[in-house]
Amino acid sequence: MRHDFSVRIGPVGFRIGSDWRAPIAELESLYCDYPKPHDGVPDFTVRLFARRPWRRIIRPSVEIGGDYMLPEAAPLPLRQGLLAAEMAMNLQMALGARRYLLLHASAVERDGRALLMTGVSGAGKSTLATLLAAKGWRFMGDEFALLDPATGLIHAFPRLISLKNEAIAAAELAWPDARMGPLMPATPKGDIRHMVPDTRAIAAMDVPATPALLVFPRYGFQAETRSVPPAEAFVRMTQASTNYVAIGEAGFRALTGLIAAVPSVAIDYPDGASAIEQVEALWSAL
Amino acid sequence: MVRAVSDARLLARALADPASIVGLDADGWTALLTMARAEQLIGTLAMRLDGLQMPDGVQAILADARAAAEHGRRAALWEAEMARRALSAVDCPVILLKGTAFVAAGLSAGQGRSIGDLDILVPRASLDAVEAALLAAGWEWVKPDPYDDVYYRRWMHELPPLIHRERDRMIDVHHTILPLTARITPDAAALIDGSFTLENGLRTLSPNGMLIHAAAHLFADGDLAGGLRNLWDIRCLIEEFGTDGLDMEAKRHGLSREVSRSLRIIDALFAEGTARGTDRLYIRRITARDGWGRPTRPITRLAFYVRSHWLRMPPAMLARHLWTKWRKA
Amino acid sequence: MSGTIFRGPLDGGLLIAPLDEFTAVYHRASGITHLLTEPAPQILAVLGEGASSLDGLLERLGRDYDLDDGTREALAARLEELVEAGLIERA
Amino acid sequence: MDDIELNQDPVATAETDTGVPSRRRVLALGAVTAGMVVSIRPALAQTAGSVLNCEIPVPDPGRAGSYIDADGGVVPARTKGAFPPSTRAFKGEEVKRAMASGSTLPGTDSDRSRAYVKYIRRLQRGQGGFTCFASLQMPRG
Repeated sequence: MRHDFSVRIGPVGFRIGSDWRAPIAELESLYCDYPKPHDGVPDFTVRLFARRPWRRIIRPSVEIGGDYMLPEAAPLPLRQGLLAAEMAMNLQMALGARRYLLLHASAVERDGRALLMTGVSGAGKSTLATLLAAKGWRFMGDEFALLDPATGLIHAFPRLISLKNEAIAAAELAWPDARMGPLMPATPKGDIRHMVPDTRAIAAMDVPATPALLVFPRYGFQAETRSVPPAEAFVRMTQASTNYVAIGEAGFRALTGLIAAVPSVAIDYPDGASAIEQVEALWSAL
Repeated sequence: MVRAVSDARLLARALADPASIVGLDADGWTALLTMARAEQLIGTLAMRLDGLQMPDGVQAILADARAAAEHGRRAALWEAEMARRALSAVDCPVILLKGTAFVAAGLSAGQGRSIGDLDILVPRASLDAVEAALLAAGWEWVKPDPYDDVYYRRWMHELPPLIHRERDRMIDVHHTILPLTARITPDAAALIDGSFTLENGLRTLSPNGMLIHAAAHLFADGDLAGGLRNLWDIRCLIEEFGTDGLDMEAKRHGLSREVSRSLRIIDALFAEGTARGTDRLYIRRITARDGWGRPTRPITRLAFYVRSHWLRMPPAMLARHLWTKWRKA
Repeated sequence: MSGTIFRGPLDGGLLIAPLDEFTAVYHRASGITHLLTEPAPQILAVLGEGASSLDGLLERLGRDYDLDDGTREALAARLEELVEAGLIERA
Repeated sequence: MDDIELNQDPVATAETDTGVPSRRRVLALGAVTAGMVVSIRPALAQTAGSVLNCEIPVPDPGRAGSYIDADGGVVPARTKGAFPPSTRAFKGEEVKRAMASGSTLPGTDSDRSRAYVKYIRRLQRGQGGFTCFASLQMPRG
């Protein structure tokens, strides 16, 4: 394609091709500290393209394509090209990943052990991960955690952190020196701004961690902690994984293994500070 | 160094002659893998290249593709098994078609093959009973639309698609291998008579029957989308069973032209043959894919798309069909 | 109906992970994971010893358990559920 | 990960906790209310929100031009009492709002919106808009 860029995030290599320069320039700048795909061969290809040639120029509209596609993906305006690229990369992971059990969870690490946080969008898993990282945890990812069925270890996938609405200001406060992408107001998901994970997160992205705690956070409620029964945790994780069914027996072994090995806890929290307190308390009780 | 190839001939060559990948650089590998995914041949490619020297990154991608194909094989066989159970009370032969048949019979064409819906062939006289049994066992109509339904029942060679409400898998129930509107009318009864029984009581077409079906589907029906995969199927069938009696059987179904075209194009794509005349156009269409996985040659594609409608329907009917669709849109 | 023989998956055909009152079962032939509650795991366990008719199954379950509401109709309904899920079949 | 409680032999599972038949206990055959088998289905639901900006046409392109009746069924064009198709596809977010709060879909009144939402709820895999609809189905938080 006319413009392209390759990058490796954790164990996964991507190649992004684009009909326009702008999204590629943004990716190059934000991912400048990341390595290239193993052996120069990406795991996934992503395409950002114009449906009709004139759409490159007149009201340019970015269609999303690649190795794996969903028929109903709607195009985005060119000024949201970076968002389109990130969505398309996530889509490849969600539909194409096979080597790891893909958990829709954020992850942070301390002393070689990983804390996984999962929940529906808005539960705060992304915000909590960035807040914990600001307190000294190693950031492993805010969207996907990769569980290796062969080892039971969690691999990091520290892609750009996608901050939404109020989370933008909160993250800027916690990470005043962080590098930020352009502010994209009024996207289909609200205001969005991408933040580059800290240097340590990128430098250590090839170091896996042993899962130690699985948390289901929920924002906007009085602080409360309750243990989640194994069957509920199991089912929720099958629904929080896009490839659980696709990887078959390996997925079953990996997930039942995870549920048996680590405590599952639901926490309701009214604000970030309480959540961190609750998480730290759970962690020290392990 | 391998010469840069800008279309899916790169993929065809890698399938036919796995050693041709020696010397591919990173960009060559990337293009090959991307094309293979776009043509739904990545699992097949992974099986063909298993054990060869290649970069670790490529090795890992192909190992994933093999695992995915194995999972797909299992799911396809299970869907066939569930159909078998649902239809066990209907007294008629149930013949697996396409990918599911290849894996159920353990054929080389099934190795690594991606398999979508379950396709079965049953005698036309049993169609109502089969439909009732499937509906009773949890399958539901995908498109409860009156026009489509009438259209299907009147003109198509299959029931409107059904989907299983628990397993989310589709089944296509055919009673012959080409639409009733097509100018060619294969002898479905003969295909059924010649079918082979598998251990579990399900059946597959005879090797020649499978080959003829693949050729009919490719050259007398669709717009050649997925053509490379179809041709690879045929190539595997020939390698495994030869072509004894093929001419005569193709003639009986009125598909001699399609079958011999398949053989010539396979020879050109996967061996040393040289394509001539209109065969070259077909090859242009079948290999219209670039290293980014994008479809190329839009004019050629459009021509074959129009042709596919032309083949399916007599002109007056095509006009009526397009008119109805247009009014609704 | 009363003469129907029910057959479970082949030996090694299931991976079983007890969770709590639920049991996760991976069915190898289909690649499908099922979450089961009582009495499904017990029925599968008995059928794992060999195919059986409804009455035979009732008797074998009665050997290991007190069947508080062990009517044939109830067991027939449970078997129907397992048949629909593809975990057992009518032989 | 082979040390987890995996038991490949179904025979040994009758007594799940100990692996040994112990005390005789009660087995309820009839007390099941909701069904004793739940099959895990592929999920795109939770994640699709972050991977997809999607649209749902009403009805899907395969049935373009058809009307939607009050129950969300697809009926022939100009059926009495049914609603004409939507002139534009709805954004995932719009549908989510309408389903969550009962607000109307843009450009519709409440009856029509209700019919459209019912149609969307009845979407199945293989129909246009299904994946988008599935992505809006949030599991219980």
